Amino acid sequence: MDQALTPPGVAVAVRDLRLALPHGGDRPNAVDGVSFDLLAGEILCLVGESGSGKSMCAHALMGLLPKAVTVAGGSIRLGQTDLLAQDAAGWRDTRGRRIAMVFQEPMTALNPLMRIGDQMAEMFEAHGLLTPRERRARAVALAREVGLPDPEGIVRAYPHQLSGGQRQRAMIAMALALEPAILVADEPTTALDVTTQAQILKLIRDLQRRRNMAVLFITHDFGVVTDIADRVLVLRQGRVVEEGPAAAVLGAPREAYTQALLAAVPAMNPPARPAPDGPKTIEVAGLSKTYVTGGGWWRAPRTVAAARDVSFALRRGETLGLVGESGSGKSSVARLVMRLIEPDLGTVRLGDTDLTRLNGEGLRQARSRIQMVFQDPFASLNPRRTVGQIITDGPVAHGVSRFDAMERAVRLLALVGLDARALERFPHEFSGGQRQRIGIARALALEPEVLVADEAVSALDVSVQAQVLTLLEDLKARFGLSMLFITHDLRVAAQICDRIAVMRRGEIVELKTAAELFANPEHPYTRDLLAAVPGRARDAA
Amino acid sequence: MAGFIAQRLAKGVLVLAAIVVLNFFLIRLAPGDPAVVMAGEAGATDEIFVAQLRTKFALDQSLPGQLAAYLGSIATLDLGYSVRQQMPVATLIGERLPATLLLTGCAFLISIALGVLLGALAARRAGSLADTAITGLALLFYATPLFWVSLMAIILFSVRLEWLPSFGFETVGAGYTGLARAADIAQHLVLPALTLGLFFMAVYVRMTRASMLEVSRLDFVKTARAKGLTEGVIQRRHILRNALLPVVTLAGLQAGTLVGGAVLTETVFAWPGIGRLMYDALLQRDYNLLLGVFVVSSAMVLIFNLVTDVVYRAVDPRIEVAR
Amino acid sequence: MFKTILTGVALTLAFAGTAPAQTPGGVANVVIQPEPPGLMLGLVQNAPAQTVAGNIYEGLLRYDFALKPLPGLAERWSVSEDGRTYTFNLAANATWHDGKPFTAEDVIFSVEFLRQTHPRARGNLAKVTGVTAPDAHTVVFTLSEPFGPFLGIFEVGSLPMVPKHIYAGTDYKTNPANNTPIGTGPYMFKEWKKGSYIRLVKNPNYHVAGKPYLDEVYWHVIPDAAARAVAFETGKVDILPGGSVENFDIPRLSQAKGVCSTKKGWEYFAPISWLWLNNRKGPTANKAFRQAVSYALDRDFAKDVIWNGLGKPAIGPIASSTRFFNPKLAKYSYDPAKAKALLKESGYKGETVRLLPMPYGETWQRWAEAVKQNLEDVGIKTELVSTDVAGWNQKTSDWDYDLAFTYVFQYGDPALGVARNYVSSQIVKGSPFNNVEGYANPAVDAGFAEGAATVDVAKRQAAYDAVQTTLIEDAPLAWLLELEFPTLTRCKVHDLITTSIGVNDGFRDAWIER
Amino acid sequence: MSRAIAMTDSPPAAPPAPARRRSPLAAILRHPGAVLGLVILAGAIGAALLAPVLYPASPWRMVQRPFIPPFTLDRVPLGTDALGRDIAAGLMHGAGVSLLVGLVSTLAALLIGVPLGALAGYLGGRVDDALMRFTELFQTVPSFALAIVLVAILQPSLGSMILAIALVSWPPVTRLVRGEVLSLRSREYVQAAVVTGQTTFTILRREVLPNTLSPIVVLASLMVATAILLESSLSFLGLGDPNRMSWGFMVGAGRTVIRQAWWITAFPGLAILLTVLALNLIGEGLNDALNPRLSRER
Repeated sequence: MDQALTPPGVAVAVRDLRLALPHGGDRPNAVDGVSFDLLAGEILCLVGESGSGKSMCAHALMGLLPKAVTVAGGSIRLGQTDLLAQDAAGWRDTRGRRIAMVFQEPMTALNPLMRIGDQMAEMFEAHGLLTPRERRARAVALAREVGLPDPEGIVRAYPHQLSGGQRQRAMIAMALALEPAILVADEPTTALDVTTQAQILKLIRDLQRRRNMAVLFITHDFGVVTDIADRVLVLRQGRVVEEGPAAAVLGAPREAYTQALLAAVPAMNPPARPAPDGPKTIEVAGLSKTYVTGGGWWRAPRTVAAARDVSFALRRGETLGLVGESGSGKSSVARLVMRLIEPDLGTVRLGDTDLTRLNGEGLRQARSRIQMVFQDPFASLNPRRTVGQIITDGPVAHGVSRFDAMERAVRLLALVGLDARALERFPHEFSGGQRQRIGIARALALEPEVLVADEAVSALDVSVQAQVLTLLEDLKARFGLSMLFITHDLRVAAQICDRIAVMRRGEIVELKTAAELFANPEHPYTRDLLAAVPGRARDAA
Repeated sequence: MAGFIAQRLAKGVLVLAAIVVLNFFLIRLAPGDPAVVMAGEAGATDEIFVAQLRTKFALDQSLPGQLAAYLGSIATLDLGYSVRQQMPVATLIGERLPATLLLTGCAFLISIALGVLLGALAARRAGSLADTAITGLALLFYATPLFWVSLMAIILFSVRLEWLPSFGFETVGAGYTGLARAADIAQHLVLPALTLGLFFMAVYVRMTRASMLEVSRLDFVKTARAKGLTEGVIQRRHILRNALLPVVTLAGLQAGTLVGGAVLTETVFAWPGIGRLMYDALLQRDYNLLLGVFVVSSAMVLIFNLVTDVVYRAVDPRIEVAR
Repeated sequence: MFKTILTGVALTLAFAGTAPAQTPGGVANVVIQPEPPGLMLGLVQNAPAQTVAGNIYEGLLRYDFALKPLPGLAERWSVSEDGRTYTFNLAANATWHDGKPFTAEDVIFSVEFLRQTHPRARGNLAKVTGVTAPDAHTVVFTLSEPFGPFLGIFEVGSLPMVPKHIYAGTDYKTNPANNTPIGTGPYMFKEWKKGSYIRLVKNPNYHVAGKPYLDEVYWHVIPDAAARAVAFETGKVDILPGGSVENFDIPRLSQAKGVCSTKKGWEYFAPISWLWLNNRKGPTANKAFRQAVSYALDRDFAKDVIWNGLGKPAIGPIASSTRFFNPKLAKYSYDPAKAKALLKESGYKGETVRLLPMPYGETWQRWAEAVKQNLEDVGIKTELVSTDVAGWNQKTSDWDYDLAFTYVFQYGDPALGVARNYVSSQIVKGSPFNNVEGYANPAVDAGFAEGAATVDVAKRQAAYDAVQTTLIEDAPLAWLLELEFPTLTRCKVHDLITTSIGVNDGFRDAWIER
Repeated sequence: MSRAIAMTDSPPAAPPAPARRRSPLAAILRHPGAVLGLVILAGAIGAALLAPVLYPASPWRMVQRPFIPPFTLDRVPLGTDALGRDIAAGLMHGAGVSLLVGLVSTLAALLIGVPLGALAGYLGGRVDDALMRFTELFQTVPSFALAIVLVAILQPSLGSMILAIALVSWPPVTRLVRGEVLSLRSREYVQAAVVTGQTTFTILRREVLPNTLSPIVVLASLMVATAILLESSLSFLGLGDPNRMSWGFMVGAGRTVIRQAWWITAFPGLAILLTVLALNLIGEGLNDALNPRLSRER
């Protein structure tokens, strides 16, 4: 990347910013003495894991801190003004006109009851600019500028009628409306699919160039940083760890923490793996499921194919990755395999048992052979049961005595790296990574042959993610498990899968070994996916 | 939308039919029958008289036969005949329905308008003295027995202060017409509509407040703030509008309670509505009339539910997709 | 004999003739409670219907406070020597509200009509074998045997005249005219807003010259007792017929400025309250137990506290205000000790008895609570069984009770209103007004028969004295109070209560001072 | 944000972070309104328990002359009613009856509503459809009117009143439970219980219902309040149990003399008001404590 940074004026100067958390938090300050300059015409990335305070910094710039968080010191200077010292009217004037912001969740950041155009027009209205007629015209122009299709039509649409990427474009259009000098983007692509993410990143880059804006870009993803940052600021626990030009920080990090973080990012090149040659443990054939929604006496129903003629087999000791974007049907396939939802067609054979034929008690008994690790470490553990109960409920339901089950639970906890004292505790007392370990212990307690991991590491920070992946790999080898690994993250898939199936709209479009898929993608969709993975520049380096 | 309404109406008819059958048997479980009541009132009876009355009320026919006959007439939108009152049930209800609609309608508007207004105020100043005062006041109105408030209001405003009439729908025999009559009715309406409305207001205050607090945490409110909108616009346009959705749902569910609650108010204020008609019909075992009132008031609830659903759909553009 | 309460500065209504002269015109606002089911008196006989429609319809006779006949539609009447032929000369100028003349044919038709629809008239007319019309304005009733109280059955509620030209040849019950009643009375039906009010207007062609005085009468339907009192206090209504407000409100209302009250106008009905005691089964089948109940009742407390001093303790089957009452008979006083002794004698073993209150408002409810305490004080375990009007009627007429409150009208003569509650021929299921207690005593049956079939007053008195003595000893039921229902009016309303049925035909003579 | 903070993983063997979840009781006690509510309710319960001790005689006994105003005679501190019964004795004995009606009818409503809602929500499909139609039926008929009819049919007594109140107040429970179960059913820990082979009954009992408990508890506290109000309304219409002294009965009985003797209705009316108020305050406190998402901003 050509770093022709002429040192122009500083757009925003943050000095010694300290943001205090309410009492009882895990630390007194969310942000503790952070200072940086955001220069006009550059994209500065704030990088860090969750809890690093990066998002707080962004919100502080907009004066949108949560009520519980208070400014304990420091200054944010924008031109002549210290933003932190201004009153409510001053903030209103600053927001939107001088600094604009794009949020993480495009699905919830727009008012569901207002038309897109009206929400854009509000930007002008808030600052008393233009006539209502002109505002509408500008809204259309903005929609066109951010590349929304059919701008005239889309300004009359409601948010729910737009896709996630379109909504984020609308958000960006809104932020650009008053041509602010500074754009704060808080994880703007995190909730998007990888191909959409690539487009939005490109849009932000283009707009920033065209308008010569200063962009403060918040992200946890080093891939994204690689693709977009001019300069990087690494945060940890509310403090700046390292700061510098993107190339320098990513290429030759000075601090151990930065090095560790970068090392934890999975690489795009799959390691060499021996081809599994065990017997087939699970065989899926012609699995189909169609969802029918809506439809009344006078309206045609809408149908969505969650799975279309999906077939694959899994050998003992093998990990098969199911990758795809949201809505591709990968999670539905996982649930179909688990019989959490009923297939319309097709069979799932577990050894010599046809799972799809079983019902009632027979199904309940067979369930112990195939277990699942869920995505959300917070939603997958019953908050009202102790860890011990959570792990032993399964074995007890299958006739193991509570005592034996407990003994097994202690062993499993040790195996996943937790203390036996955890048995008496409740889930809320654990961190996300620890909870995911408990979830794994629960699945293993039934001594299954097959483990289905549904986005099992997606909600975790990159360092924790690396640990859990290693653990899964270990356990698989130790117990000779087969694993069906569902993920949207191709980097993760590359690291853990023997073979990978790419899904789109309920279909498997390509299925081959990981090494071959990355080296030699055949299907155009697979190629698009691979091309869109952020940070490939760094992998290549 | 038309399809949706037609579908709902069809479903409503089924619900009504079920209500008719259920209540038909229910009220016949009560001791006594209309003949017995009328005989008792006459001050003297003999077997001939009671037998005549039984024939008159068609009580000498079999129960399924009576039900079939009733359902048959209902199907042709005929609510039957009140032998006791010597009038078609539809006429009797038709005379009373406007009064009830006026009362419950006004009470509903008062409750929801005040409730939303106060709830929004309380939410905006959550935790403040104003919030405590509003929620406390609402709770007080909710906790005080409706009839007790009504009696107290009559004593204060009608007897002591002589500001408002204490009973009835209008000044009988005054011969008002046009605007003068409307003003007269409005005067009579104030106390019953207020006491009933304030009782139900509490529910909306609570709901609006909770809903607004919930919505104000949502992301799009932050977006609105990031635009530099004033707090007033954010509250009205972004928070309140979204917060009203559950309030609309609740309003639909409250309809049945509101119509029921009118029985007490109508009794205390001598308001000639169908709530009282129902109570009198019950005491007199005037089966056709009682069933008729149930059918009509249930139909009112169904229609009201439908209206709230239509309103909901009109307010929330997402419904069309999500069904 | 007839006391009139003087309240405020007002003169009694009965002697209002000495007050300023009658001024025609004005509107009367009256409370009616509950709303009557209909106003066609021939078909509907409940109390509020009689109160309103008694001013629309007329009977042949009216009765003064001493129950002496007064001219109604009949101007003159005579009885044959043998007491079996009664001749009535009708008012020649009487017309129906639709303008058709009222004739003897209407009387004959009315008798036929009421025999089909009016159970009390059916009983009263049992001995009538023929009704003839020698000319258009003369009617002759022929009886199979003498009937002492015959001249007392022509009151408007008991034998209302109905128009032949409207009902002849039609199905009476479904005749559309039932909703727009047509009588000969001083007021014509004008409008009925169900649940709100009934409006009567002056009959300009009324057969008594110069009457009525008022232009309109509004009957207001106000379901809540407290609201009725408020309506009177705030001047929305001027007349509270007896029984339309709770007793607790009467002292306050009648002491208000410009309010007059009278207890008159109930002599014909002479309501008397008692407890039905089920003579068939349970502890109440035992005479000693029944006497114990009577001794346990504190009637003075009921009168003073529950009825606010209105009424007087009833000591026997015949009310003190009606004919053939004998004040010298023994009476039950409040004597818990005696009650306990009798209870012991009866062999009562503490069974719970069910007491059915009268579902006619709070006064009756309070009374039931007080009686329950009276009974429990002497050791009778009592449970109140709450029910509504329909349930009460059903339970009493099906004899499904142990003790039950009631009150019954006497209709001026033991033969009309008393005998039905004690003679064994009246033990028939299905009516709450006959011999509900199931008492059967041939001597009593004979005594009542003799009293009815005799014309000579002294002989009748003797027969009824014997009956009363027996009944008081046997205590088939427990008499409570002779009830009084004062009528409250503004004092500017004059001459409202001029007959023994009070408001029921009172608006014929009433006028309002202006 | 709080969720994100907790997600930083600490090394495996590190002691777990201290429990930050406050116990619900402690949370309620931080709510001044709820504390007030608890105090009032405790008073009402205390009155109910002490009634047989302080006023061993029946509250129906006529102990003095009628219409003694309050605070004039020491023996009847709150005066007497129209029959000379002690208002204070009535209040104390009435507390038990009113609370009993509120409590038992609410329990009965829960007994109907929770299973129906749980089945409808968990099983879905036709069962759900049928159950919800049935619920709709009860929500369409005006509830108070239905209660009146039910009491009239069964004839007024404590039992019939409780039954009638329960029968008209279960539908909201069903709707609530169904909604909760519906959202819990797709929760991952419930699916985890399914895949570990637990039975439907066990899952409902262990995983689903306990997590619907807090909204149910909140709703129930409000239902008790509503039931007490309903009881008083029915009594007002003369549909109360004439053998039980309840507050509603006292108000209903006193209303005809309200102009002469305000205290006869005022004291029981106040008792109803306070108790209903207390239950609502407790309900709000519970809601804040068990459902912190909606709690007041501090």
